[in-house]
Amino acid sequence: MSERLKTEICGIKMNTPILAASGTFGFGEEFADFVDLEKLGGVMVKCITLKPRAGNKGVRITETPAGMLNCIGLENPGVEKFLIEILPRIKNKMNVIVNISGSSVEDYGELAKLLNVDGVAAIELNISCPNVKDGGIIFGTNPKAAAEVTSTAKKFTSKPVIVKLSPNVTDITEIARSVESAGADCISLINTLMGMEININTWKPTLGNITGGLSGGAVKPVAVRMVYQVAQAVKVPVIGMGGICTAADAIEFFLAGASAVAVGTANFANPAVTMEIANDLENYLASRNLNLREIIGQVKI
Amino acid sequence: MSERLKTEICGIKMNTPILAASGTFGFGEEFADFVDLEKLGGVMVKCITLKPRAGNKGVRITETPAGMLNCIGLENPGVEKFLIEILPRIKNKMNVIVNISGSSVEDYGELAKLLNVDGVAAIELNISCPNVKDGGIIFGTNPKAAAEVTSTAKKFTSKPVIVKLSPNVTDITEIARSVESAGADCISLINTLMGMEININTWKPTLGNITGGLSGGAVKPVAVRMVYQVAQAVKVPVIGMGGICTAADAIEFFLAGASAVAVGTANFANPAVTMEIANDLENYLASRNLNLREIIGQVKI
Amino acid sequence: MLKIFDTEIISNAEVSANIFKLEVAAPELSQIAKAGQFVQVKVSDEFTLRRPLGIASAKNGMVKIFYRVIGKGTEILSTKKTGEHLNILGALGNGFDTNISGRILLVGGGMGLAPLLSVAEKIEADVLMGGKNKSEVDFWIKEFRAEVDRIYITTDDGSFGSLGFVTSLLPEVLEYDNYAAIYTCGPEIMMRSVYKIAEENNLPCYVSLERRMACGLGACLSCSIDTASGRKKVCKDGPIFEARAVFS
Amino acid sequence: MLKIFDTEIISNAEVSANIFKLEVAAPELSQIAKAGQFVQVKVSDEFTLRRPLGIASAKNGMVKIFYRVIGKGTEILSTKKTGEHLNILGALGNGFDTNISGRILLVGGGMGLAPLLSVAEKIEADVLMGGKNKSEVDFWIKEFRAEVDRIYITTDDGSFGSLGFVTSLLPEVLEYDNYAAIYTCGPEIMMRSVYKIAEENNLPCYVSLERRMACGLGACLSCSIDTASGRKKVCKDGPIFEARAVFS
Ligand SMILES: Cc1cc2nc3c(=O)[nH]c(=O)nc-3n(C[C@H](O)[C@H](O)[C@H](O)COP(=O)(O)OP(=O)(O)OC[C@H]3O[C@@H](n4cnc5c(N)ncnc54)[C@H](O)[C@@H]3O)c2cc1C
Ligand SMILES: Cc1cc2nc3c(=O)[nH]c(=O)nc-3n(C[C@H](O)[C@H](O)[C@H](O)COP(=O)(O)OP(=O)(O)OC[C@H]3O[C@@H](n4cnc5c(N)ncnc54)[C@H](O)[C@@H]3O)c2cc1C
Ligand SMILES: Cc1cc2nc3c(=O)[nH]c(=O)nc-3n(C[C@H](O)[C@H](O)[C@H](O)COP(=O)(O)O)c2cc1C
Ligand SMILES: Cc1cc2nc3c(=O)[nH]c(=O)nc-3n(C[C@H](O)[C@H](O)[C@H](O)COP(=O)(O)O)c2cc1C
Ligand code: FES
Ligand code: FES
Repeated sequence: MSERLKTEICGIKMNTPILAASGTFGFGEEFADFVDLEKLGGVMVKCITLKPRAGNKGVRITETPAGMLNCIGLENPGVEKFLIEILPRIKNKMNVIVNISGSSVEDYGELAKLLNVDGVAAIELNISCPNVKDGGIIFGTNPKAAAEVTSTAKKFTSKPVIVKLSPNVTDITEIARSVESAGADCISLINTLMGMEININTWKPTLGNITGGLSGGAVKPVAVRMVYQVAQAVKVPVIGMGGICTAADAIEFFLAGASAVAVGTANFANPAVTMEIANDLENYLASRNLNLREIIGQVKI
Repeated sequence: MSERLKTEICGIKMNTPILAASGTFGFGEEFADFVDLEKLGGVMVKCITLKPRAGNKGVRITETPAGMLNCIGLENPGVEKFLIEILPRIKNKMNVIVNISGSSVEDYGELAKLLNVDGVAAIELNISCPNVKDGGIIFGTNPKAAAEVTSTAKKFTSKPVIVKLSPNVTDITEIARSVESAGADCISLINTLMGMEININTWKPTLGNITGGLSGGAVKPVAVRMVYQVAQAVKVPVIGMGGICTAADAIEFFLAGASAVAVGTANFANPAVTMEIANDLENYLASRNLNLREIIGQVKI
Repeated sequence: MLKIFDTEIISNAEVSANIFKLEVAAPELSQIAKAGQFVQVKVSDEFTLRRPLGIASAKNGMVKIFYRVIGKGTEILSTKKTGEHLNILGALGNGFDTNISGRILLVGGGMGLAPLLSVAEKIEADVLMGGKNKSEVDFWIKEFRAEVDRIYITTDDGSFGSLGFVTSLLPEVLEYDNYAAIYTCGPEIMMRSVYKIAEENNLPCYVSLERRMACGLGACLSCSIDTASGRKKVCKDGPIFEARAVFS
Repeated sequence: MLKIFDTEIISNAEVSANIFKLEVAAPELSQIAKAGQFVQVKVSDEFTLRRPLGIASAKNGMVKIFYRVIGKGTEILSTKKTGEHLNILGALGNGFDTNISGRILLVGGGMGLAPLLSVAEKIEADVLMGGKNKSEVDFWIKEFRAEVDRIYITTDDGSFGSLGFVTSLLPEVLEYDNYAAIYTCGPEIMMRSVYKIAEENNLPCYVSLERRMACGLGACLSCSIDTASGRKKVCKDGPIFEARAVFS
C-alpha cells in the first residue's frame, strides 16, 4: 500500500483517504469481489438504529439526471444483531465506521454506548436522513439540537464521533460550528438533498415515500461548495462526499478542505470505483511529487 | 394558438404556460429566430437593477454533471436604459416580466415604482441571486426580510408581483408563506442552488466569483420537491422552474402544483426548446382530452 | 466470484415490436452463470445506474438476453451495434434449483420467459407461455423449441394458441404430466395466480421477482422485500424465491 | 437568420496529436457563413451546453472545423464517425470584415488559425503561423497553401520555420509588403503582442476573442467583456473586435 495515500483521521489509521459512504456499501462484504477492503480508509456501514427497521414501502430508488433519488428509509437489522452477527464477521477486514440514527437524543446516546466496543473504529451520527420522519433530519437542520445529539453521543463513547450534516439547510457553517463546539471529532458531509419525482403516466410520486434523497454527480457542485465552507469554518477534519465518481472529483474535495472523502452512488455503476479512485489519486500525487496533506485545503482563492 | 394551453396568471393572459427563465433568455429578442415569442407565457427578462452593473469578473460559467454553474452576477444596463431603449422595442412582442434585484428594501421599492409602466406585464423580485453579495440572497433566506421586500414592492406598483425564491434554505414553505402574507401575487421557484467547482490543475475555483449557481437537469428533483411543498403551503399561483428540458419535465411541475413553468438552462442546448415543450405538452393533454388546469396540482399522494 | 465483464456484442436485433434479443461473447460468464441469474448492464456513461436484465441463455461462450424497450436505458441499449462492447456485471442472484429430480413446468408471461429459457437449457422441462399476441410469443417458441418437449401457448387476443391467460390453461396442463415443480416468471399478478394453482395441486412453486435495483450486490437495500423468513434482498437472496415464502 | 442545422459528418480525422479536422455537409450553412464566424456544436445529449467552434472553411456545401481535444466534449466529438449526424447552431458572431481593400496579414497561433483560414478563403491574404512544433503546423500549411500567397512559419521548438514565436518574426514580415490590416487569432498574450506591433506600424488590427459560452446568442452574458465602447458580448458583438477597443 502506497505511503503517499496513508493518513490518519481522529486517530483512525487509513491506508487511503477513500472511504465508502453509508448506505451504498452495505457492510463492506458485499463488495469484497471488487474491492480490497483494507485499501479503503473505512467503510461507513449502513445506518444502524436501536430496533430493527424494515424501511419504507414501495419503490425506493429512481434514476434522475446524473443522479438518483432514494428513500430506503434506514432499513437495518438493529444494533443487537449488528453487534452479535455482523460486526464480528467484518471487524478485522476493514475500518468499521458505524452510521447511527435515532428518534431522540437518548437514542443516539444509547447507540453510542452499545457501539463502544472493539472493532468499531468510529461512529457517524446520521442527523441528516431526509427519508424518515424520525431519521434525525430534525436534528440536522437545527444547530442546537445537532449540538445536543453530538454531546450526548460523546458522553457515551470513547470512539471518535463523526457528525454527518444535511445539505438541506440555509447555513451549513452554523450547524458545523455548533457540532464542533459540542465535541464532534470530525464532520462528514453531504448527506442527500431532498428531492422528488412524479410519474407523468400514473400521476403518482415515483417513490413510495413521496420524496427521497438526491445523490450522485448532480449534487457534486453543492457538496464541494459546502465542504469548502465548512472546512473554513471549523478546525476538526472534514470527510467530504457527494457525487464523487473519479479521482478528479475526489481531488476537488481535498483542495476544498476535505481530509478524506467517501464514495457513495458511484459504487453502483462501478463496484470497483473506490480502487480506481485510489490508484488515480496516487498517480496524480506521484506525478506532482506531492503527499496527500499537501493538497488538503489548498484551493487558491 | 391552442385553446388547451391558454391560461391566465395574476391577470396576465398567456398563450401557453411555458415561460423563459430570467437570465437565460436575454430580453427575448435574442431567441426570435427560434421562438414565436407570443407563444411563450412570458419572458422573464434578465435581472434589472437601479444602476448599470458589469457583473462578476473572470470565468462565469462551467458545465457540471447534467447541469451548469453560473456567476454572471446581475450584469445589466440599469433600469433607465431598460425603460428607454429596451422596453419600447420588446413590449409589443411578448409578455415582459421584469426580474429585479436590489441591495436594500428601498431599491426594490424604487425599481417597482419605475417599472410601473405600460408594457411591463409583471415584476419578479429576485431575492435569491447567490452570485452577488447584494443580490438579494440575504432577503431570500430570511422570511421577515423577504416579506418586507415584497410589501414594499407591492406598495409602489399596480403590476402583479412575483417573488422568486431561493432553494438554499432549510424550509422553503416558511419563506413562501411569509411572502404570500406580505402580498405576493405569485411565487416562482427555484433559483439556482449554490455550488462550486475547483480546477484540479490550477487549484483555483473555476468561477471568477468562487461559487456560482447550479441549474439544469441536475436540480430538477429538488425543484419538483420544493414546488410541491410550496404549492401545498400557499394559495397564490406558483411558477415552477429548475431543470426543465422536456414536456415530461414540465408536466411533473404542473402535477406538483405549478400553474406555469419557466425554462432556463435548456434554452442553451436547444434555443427552440420552449416551442417543443409547448407542442409536446399540447399533445400530452390532447391525447388525454384534458385541459391544463386539470393537471395542475393533481399529483396523487 | 462476481466480476465485471467487458463483452463484445455479437448481435442485437428486434425480434418483435420493441423487444430485442442481445447476444454477447462472454466465455467466462457463460460458464459460471446459473439458470435464473441476471446481470447488471452498463448501458452508457450517461447513466448513474446499471440496468438489471435476466440471463436467458448461457452456453458456448455466449450469453443471450431478451429485453423490452420501456425507457431511456433500454432505448439506448437497442441502438448498440454488433462489434461494440458492453460492460456487464454478473452473474448475480441465486438462480433456480437445477438439481431437482423430475420434470419442471415453466410458466412465463412476456419478458418473464427470459430466465425460464435458461432453465430449459439446463434441465428437463415443458413450458407454458403467455403473451399479448402471436408476434410476442413467436420468437419465444423458436427459442424454446430445442430446449423443451412440449410448449403450451396462450395469447391475450387469441391470435395464437389458446385465448386467455396462462393461468386459464395451467390446470389443464398440469393434468398432462406429473411435474416435480413449477418455475414461474412474469407479471406479479400472474405469478400469484400460478402459485395458487400450484398450491391446490400440492406442487412446489418457485418465482422470479423483479424490483428496482441500484447495486445488484445486496448492499443498498433498494430491492428489499418481506418474506416468511424475514427481510430479503431480491438481488442477492433472490431473484428466485419459493412462492410460499413471498406470496402468503 | 440563425438556425439549427442537422448536418452529416463527411470526415472527422486526427491531423496532428489531439487535433482533429471535421468536415460536415451543410449546404445552407456553408452559404451563409461569414469568415470568422463560429458555430455551437451539440456534441451529445449528455451535455448541458454546446461547444463553440470556429468555422475554418465554408464552401461547396461543406463546413470545415478544426478542434483540439482538451476535455470531455471534444473527446466525445473526436469519436464521431463519417455518416453520423451532428446538430450545429450557427452561423454565430459578427465575422471579419472581408470588404477591406488591400492585402491582409493573418497572424495565428495554434487553433487560432482556424478562423483565419476562412478569411484566406475569401480575400487576398498572407499568413504568419506559429505552433509548438512541425507536426502542429504541417496540416495548417496544407490547408493555407491554396488560399494565400505567402506562408511564414515559426515553431516554439524550431523544428520547422523560424525558432520562436510569431511575434518575433512579425516585424520582419511587415517589411515585405504593405498590408492593409492584421487579423489575428490565438492565445490572448500573443494577440496582445501582435496588437502592439500593429500599433507601432500604424496598422489596423482585428482580433478574434474566445470566452466560455453558454447560449452563443447574446442572451446569457457568459461571455461579456469590457470594451472601449462599453460592455460587449463576445458571442454576438464579436468574436471579432478591433484590437484597440479590447486591449487598450
Ligand atoms: C432481476 C431483474 C431481471 C430483469 N430481467 C429483464 C429481462 O430479462 N428483460 C427485460 O426486458 N427486463 C428485465 N428487467 C426489467 C428491466 O430491468 C427494466 O425494464 C429496465 O431496467 C428499464 O430501464 P429503462 O432505462 O429502459 O427504463 P426507465 O424507466 O427509464 O428506468 C428508470 C429506472 O427505473 C428502473 N426500472 C424501471 N423499471 C424497472 C423494472 N421493471 N425493474 C427494475 N427496474 C426498473 C431502472 O433500473 C432505472 O433505474 C429485469 C429487472 C430485474 C430487477
Ligand atoms: C468563439 C469560439 C470559437 C472557438 N473555436 C475553436 C476552434 O475552432 N477550435 C478549437 O479547438 N477550439 C475552439 N474554441 C474553444 C473550444 O470551444 C473549447 O476548447 C471547447 O469548448 C472545450 O470543450 P471540452 O468539453 O472538450 O472541454 P471542457 O473543459 O471539458 O469543457 C468544459 C466547459 O468549458 C468550456 N470551455 C472550456 N475551455 C474553453 C475555451 N477555451 N473557450 C470556450 N469555452 C471553453 C466548454 O464550453 C465547456 O462548457 C472556441 C471557443 C470559442 C468561444
Ligand atoms: C441508496 C442510498 C442509501 C443511503 N443510506 C444512508 C444511510 O443509511 N445513512 C447515511 O448517513 N447516509 C446514507 N446515504 C447517503 C450517502 O451516504 C451519501 O451521503 C450521499 O449519497 C452523497 O454521496 P454520493 O453522491 O457519493 O452518493 C445513502 C445514499 C444512498 C444513495
Ligand atoms: C446563466 C444564468 C443566469 C441567470 N440569471 C438570473 C437572473 O438574472 N435573475 C434570476 O432571478 N435568475 C437567474 N437565473 C436563474 C434562472 O432564472 C432559473 O431560476 C434557474 O436557472 C433554474 O432553472 P433552469 O434549471 O431551467 O435553468 C440565471 C440562470 C442562469 C443559468
Ligand atoms: S439492488 Fe442493492 S440491495 Fe438489491
Ligand atoms: S454566450 Fe450567452 S451571451 Fe455570449
